[in-house]
Amino acid sequence: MTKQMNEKELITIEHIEPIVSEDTDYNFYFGPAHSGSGNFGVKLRIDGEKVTSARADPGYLHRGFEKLMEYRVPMQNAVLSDRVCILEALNWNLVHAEAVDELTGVEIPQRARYIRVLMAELSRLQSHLIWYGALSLGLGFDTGFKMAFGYRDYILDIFELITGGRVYPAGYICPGGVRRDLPDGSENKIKRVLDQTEEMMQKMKDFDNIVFSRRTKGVGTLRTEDAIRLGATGPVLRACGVETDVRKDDPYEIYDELDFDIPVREEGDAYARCLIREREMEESIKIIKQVLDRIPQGNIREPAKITPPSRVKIPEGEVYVRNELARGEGCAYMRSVGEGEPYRVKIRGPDFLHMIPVLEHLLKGSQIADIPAIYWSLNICPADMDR
Amino acid sequence: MSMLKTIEVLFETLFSKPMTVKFPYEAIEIPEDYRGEHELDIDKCVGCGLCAEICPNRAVEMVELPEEHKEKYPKTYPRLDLGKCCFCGLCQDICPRKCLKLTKNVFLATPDPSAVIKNPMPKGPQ
Amino acid sequence: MAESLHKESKVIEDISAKFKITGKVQRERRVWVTIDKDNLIALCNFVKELGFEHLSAISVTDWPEEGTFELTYHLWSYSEKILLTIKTKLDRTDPVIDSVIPVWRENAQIHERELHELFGVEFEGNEDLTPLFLEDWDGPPPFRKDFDWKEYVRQQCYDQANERERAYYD
Amino acid sequence: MVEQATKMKRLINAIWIFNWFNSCGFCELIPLVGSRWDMERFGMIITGTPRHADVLFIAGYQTLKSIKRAQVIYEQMPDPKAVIALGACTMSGGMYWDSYNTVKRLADYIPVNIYIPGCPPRPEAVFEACMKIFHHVGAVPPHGKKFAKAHKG
Repeated sequence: MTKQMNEKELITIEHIEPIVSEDTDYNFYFGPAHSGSGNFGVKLRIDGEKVTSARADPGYLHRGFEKLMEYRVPMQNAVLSDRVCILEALNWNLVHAEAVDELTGVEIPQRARYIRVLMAELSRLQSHLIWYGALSLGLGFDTGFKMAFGYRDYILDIFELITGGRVYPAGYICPGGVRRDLPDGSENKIKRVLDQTEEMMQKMKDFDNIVFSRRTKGVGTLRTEDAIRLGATGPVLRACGVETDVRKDDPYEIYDELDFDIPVREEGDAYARCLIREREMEESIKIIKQVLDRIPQGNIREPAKITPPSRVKIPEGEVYVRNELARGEGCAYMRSVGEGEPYRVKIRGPDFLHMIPVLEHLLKGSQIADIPAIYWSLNICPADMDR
Repeated sequence: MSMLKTIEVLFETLFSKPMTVKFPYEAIEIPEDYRGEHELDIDKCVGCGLCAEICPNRAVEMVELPEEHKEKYPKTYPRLDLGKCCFCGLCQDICPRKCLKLTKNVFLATPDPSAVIKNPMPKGPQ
Repeated sequence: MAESLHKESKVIEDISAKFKITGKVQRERRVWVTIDKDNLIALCNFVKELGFEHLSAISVTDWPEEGTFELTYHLWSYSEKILLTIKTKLDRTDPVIDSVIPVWRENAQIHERELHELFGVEFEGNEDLTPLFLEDWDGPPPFRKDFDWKEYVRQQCYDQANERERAYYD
Repeated sequence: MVEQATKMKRLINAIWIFNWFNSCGFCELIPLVGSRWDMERFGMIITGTPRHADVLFIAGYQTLKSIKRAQVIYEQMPDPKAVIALGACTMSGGMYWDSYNTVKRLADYIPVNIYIPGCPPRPEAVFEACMKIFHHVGAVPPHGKKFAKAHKG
């Protein structure tokens, strides 16, 4: 059978052209539908296994948040404000409520301040649990994914008990205080959930196995001056050795009366960011316990009744609020000219800078296999980037 | 992680109760003031329209009742469009007479969107 | 509260020594400074040396009656722990200002790119002002005050005849 | 009509889902997939590509940019398919009714089999909707002007 083939058809090694280096250079779209977060794409230029350049492609969730707030009164804006970043709704409620409170200059009752910090810290805790679940899903470690989202559900039961909604508190932290009082018996329910979260964090430490640390150690390292130049904030900056936390440097609500410490690490790689977030969960639990012991009695909202939209007036002025969210520093600039609706609201979420400058900087020169580790170690949420 | 640790965690989770809530047979208890489907007590309602004014999604609209109830309920009453509603409960908090209440019912799935409009109906025998 | 404001007023003295500004201390850790557009870059370089190395946000407020855009640069200093806001005004018809990229690299670049797309402000010196959020959007810059969203949405998506969408036409 | 229903009947015990969650749905999908509600008890599994999916979960508002991808995903899915739209934003624009960049009615772009009001809907409501749709499947034509005519043919 082989004899009939003449020499021409025999393919010899020399006939196959060698793959020249520029052929291995191609585009790759790190697709919009991720398993771990909202929709966000990165255009990668890849040479063989290495990413040569990355360019973020945002805009899937852009709904023009800042202008929507110009059409609504502060109470309606409070309901709107927890949809800025869906994973930490109450923290964004706090940012918006503080901006309006500083403009109106109203004196918040002390009990409302304590409840606000309690809910913000619970929201930070569940946001860190989402991060842990999304990162382990990205690394293929499904046990951590199922466990983290399972334990997060207990915190959602607390939200449901206190605010009436599982995921969206619907403006629970509203301008003037909070919308509802803590139902009685919620203190020990919260304590039980904290014990369950501690039990989960103990498992998290047991799970700190080779796969997890091997894939994140030395990956996506960010130097300190790059971090500050690119605008990284929060855990990403604390992982590069800068000891800064908005709750300590620019204290708001009652954070100056609570004692908690800020975890800081030097390495600046994905593993350092993971360790920082685990330590931050312990700090949040410590804060919640302190707040639970010291909640005073009293009413919960300065103007107890909701004033109808036609008679709401925000005094003239401008204010800039900075809060420490789970992801970093979330800020809001609010300008009012004395009408019921704010004249201009500028919201800047931490992920606006984490997902475009920092992510593009980190992905450049990394391996394809490390993309998920870098991507989810920044704990990104495209909703507060696109706004 | 040493092998002993793995076996210990294995047995620990093997014999502990799974955290799954088997939905159709068992369900977690929804707390008292959960923000679910609305319920309007039409006798107490005075038709002031505050709920229609505060609603961020414009889901509440003040409409008259059909002919046969007009003489008993002359004013305009809120019609709730659950397709637009974000279940924030602002209408429940602002109502001066406390006649609009959000219940615990969440099973509202419908094939056609017009079935979720809740027209104000008197709670009569019919 | 008042006695601890010396740090903030010291910042204002340092700046007003070199530049013609009107500054005020709103509360502790909040300093607001207004300057005209021409020596904005010189002021930015100066405050960068003062320690304001984190550019928190750049925002544009649109004043159609005055015909001006008001740019606000919010800067945070990790060492002094103060937030300085620099405000400048620029003409609304041809909003051109030189970019602060030389001072705050990529952080400023992405903020300016967003403001270029949403307000139409031209930043000289910023090469990459390509659209950021919107894909093939040919309308006016959407965040300007004269582009009313309610009107736009009523023409594009809703019709008054539909009984359910009547509520959107107040 | 009938043959479409029989095709869908095979779908009932193993429902492979592709989720195109824009923002709200994502934070309500996690409890569904997580171990507390665990939708895999019903054979509902999240697949990576639309090619393997029978059901398309669309949740949250869709911007003009993301609705293009959603349509491409809908066309990529093999034939016996259903679309479940979660949340008020798919029915009527919901909270972003006056936003210039969001899609107000999902039915203009993708034929939707069942809507679940709620912002976002609870996991129980999502399970109940899946039960509803898969027990009398085929009898319900997909909602949507453009596609309803095609369905009658």
